[in-house]
Amino acid sequence: MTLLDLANPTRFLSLTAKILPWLAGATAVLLVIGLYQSAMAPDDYQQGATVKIMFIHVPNAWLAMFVWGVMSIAALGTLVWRHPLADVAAKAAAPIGAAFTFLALVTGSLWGRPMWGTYWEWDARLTSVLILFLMYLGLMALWRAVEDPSRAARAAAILTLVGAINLPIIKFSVDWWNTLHQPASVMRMGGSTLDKAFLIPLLVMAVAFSFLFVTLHIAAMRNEILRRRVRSLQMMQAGKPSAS
Amino acid sequence: MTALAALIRRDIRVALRIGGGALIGVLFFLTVVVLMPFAVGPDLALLKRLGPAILWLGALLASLLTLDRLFMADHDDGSLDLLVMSRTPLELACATKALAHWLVAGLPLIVATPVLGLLLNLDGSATLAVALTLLAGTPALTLTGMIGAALAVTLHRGGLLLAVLVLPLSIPVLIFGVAASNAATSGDTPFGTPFTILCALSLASLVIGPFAAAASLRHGLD
Amino acid sequence: MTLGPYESFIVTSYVLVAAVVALLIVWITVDYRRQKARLRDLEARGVTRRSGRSASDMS
Amino acid sequence: MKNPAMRLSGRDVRCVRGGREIFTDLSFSVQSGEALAVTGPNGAGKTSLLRVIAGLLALAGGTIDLEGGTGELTTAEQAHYLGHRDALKPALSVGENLAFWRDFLGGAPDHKQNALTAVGLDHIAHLPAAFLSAGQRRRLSMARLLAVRRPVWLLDEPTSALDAAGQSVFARLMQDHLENGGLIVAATHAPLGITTHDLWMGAQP
Repeated sequence: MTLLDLANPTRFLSLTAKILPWLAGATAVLLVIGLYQSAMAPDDYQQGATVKIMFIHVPNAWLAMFVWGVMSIAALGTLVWRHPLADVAAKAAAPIGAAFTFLALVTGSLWGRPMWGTYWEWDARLTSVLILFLMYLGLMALWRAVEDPSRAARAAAILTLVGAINLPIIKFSVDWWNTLHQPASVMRMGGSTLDKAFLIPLLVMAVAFSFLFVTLHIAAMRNEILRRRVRSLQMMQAGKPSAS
Repeated sequence: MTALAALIRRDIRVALRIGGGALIGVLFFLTVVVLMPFAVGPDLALLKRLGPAILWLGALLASLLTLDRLFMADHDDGSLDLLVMSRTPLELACATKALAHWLVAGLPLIVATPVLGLLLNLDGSATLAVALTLLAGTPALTLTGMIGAALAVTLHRGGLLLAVLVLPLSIPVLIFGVAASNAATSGDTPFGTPFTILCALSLASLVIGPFAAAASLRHGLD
Repeated sequence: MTLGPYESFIVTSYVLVAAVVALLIVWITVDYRRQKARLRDLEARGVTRRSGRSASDMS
Repeated sequence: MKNPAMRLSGRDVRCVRGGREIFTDLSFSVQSGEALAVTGPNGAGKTSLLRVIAGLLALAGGTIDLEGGTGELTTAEQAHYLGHRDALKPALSVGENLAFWRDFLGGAPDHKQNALTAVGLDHIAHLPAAFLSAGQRRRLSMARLLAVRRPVWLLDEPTSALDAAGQSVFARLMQDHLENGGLIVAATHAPLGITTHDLWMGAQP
């Protein structure tokens, strides 16, 4: 299975049709294992049972960034290698990435509520994710603004790459802004000293969510290929004179 | 009646389909409000105090920016000529277009308000008050903004000129909108008075807006 | 398994994640059915990719 | 359904646009069953004349009257104007575009399908108007003239962008309209394919 094989959308469709059920099954199994382990995980001595939110918050936050990375590679594919599936991949990833980012935000604020007493704190990490979410929405708006997908692809690819370069800068500025205004008093996650009892369920959940993303992404890419096929057929149909 | 229903259906459809900008206004609103704390600092007490004002400013700018194309799009594709020529009074057509625009661009702002209230540390009653004042006040913004949008067609210019024309007109709405929201938050002034005035402003602009816009369109065509 | 004083927060987060993921799955499935139906419809009208060279496999 | 006998006439019409006098002392007259072809070089004011009749440009002098029409309606309200721009929304489907104008201008519900068939677009009614070529867009705006009955047709370069088949379809539609007692004022460079009276604008040749 080389990149060249996948470049043909028809082959991509037939290949993924075979792979997709297995991916979905693997995702389901991993999720069940992950959820079971999360349920069995002990309470944290500081946070109590709220630590369970971590098992879904962290994978979502991780995917929020990972999906932007996938889109950046796809953007390079569009701009540099002109790979025919690159903009399909980029377009299909955006709504999924936005959904994961949204979940990261919401679970983050639900996790923070017991710690801070408010749902929202302008904490550096949450704020950065919020900005990432806005950028996802902007990217989706860009895809929707232009009817011709191949024209939108260039613009979206440039925005994605600029975003990828800018995101660390934004993260750094927000960190700086945050420490300027308030000494770091907010919750700190265990960091590297995370106990094994938490680490294993977390890793399983992270892998499960990654599988979930890959499954959804491939399915969404298939839809996008079909959508473009419909579009080009319709344009052909419009070009033909009336049958009657 | 069929004519106006058809117009409303068309405008909503065009706004919601690919290429339409229905939800960009909300996105702008979201971005402006999120930007504010970076300027004033993440002090939750301060944000709570400024919250209604920030939300109102964001909603004002968002509803103004999306108005740009209200008549311009119809002018560019020639639809406006037919709207002017039709048997439906142009004033009614303008009011209908404003209603369609408010439904796709104004209403989502109000729906987004609770989320943003959360970010600005507003409590439930304050958020509700802001949402309520926006519900009463955004029609006035749309209707006065429509005058500017009609003038923009006449002058073949949109964008910043529109903002310069319309922003001064929306000062009263801003004053009473924020006053009513603050009254609900702090509680030392009555909520009813500014809120009633806000409703009155919306009703007045419902009368003035369509007539001014229609007059401007009629005389501005060439 | 007891979830302590913040049970509602934990349950809400899990339910929300499940709901959003379910929404994604439903959206993708519905979208797939819709595109397939359109393709079938076009085929029924005699518009196929083989009938013209202009429609390449892509775009 | 035949239209009652009508006469559209202009006397000493003057048009000023952007401070410049486009034409002055222009008189014309068309009655039911007649077509007036407005010809002349670019810039002579053909489009301006149509827009003045349609009420889209202010009359700077003279009078325009429609005799025999519905009394309380203005000339514009009894006229169709087919301008350079097609008044179509690319995001809407072909059928939706036509249905909107039919509903907005007050046409009968069953006219939509017939109108689309008449201009040869019925097989792509469900496609977005964005997919149409320039000629097809023109055909779609022609369909508007059929979906809603109006006695006066004001046509600005109606056959531009149309192929030979499209032009003959349009000629037939115009002929039908005239036979039903309608009247047509068309600005044109090319022959329309129907008998017309000519109104030459600009310097005498």
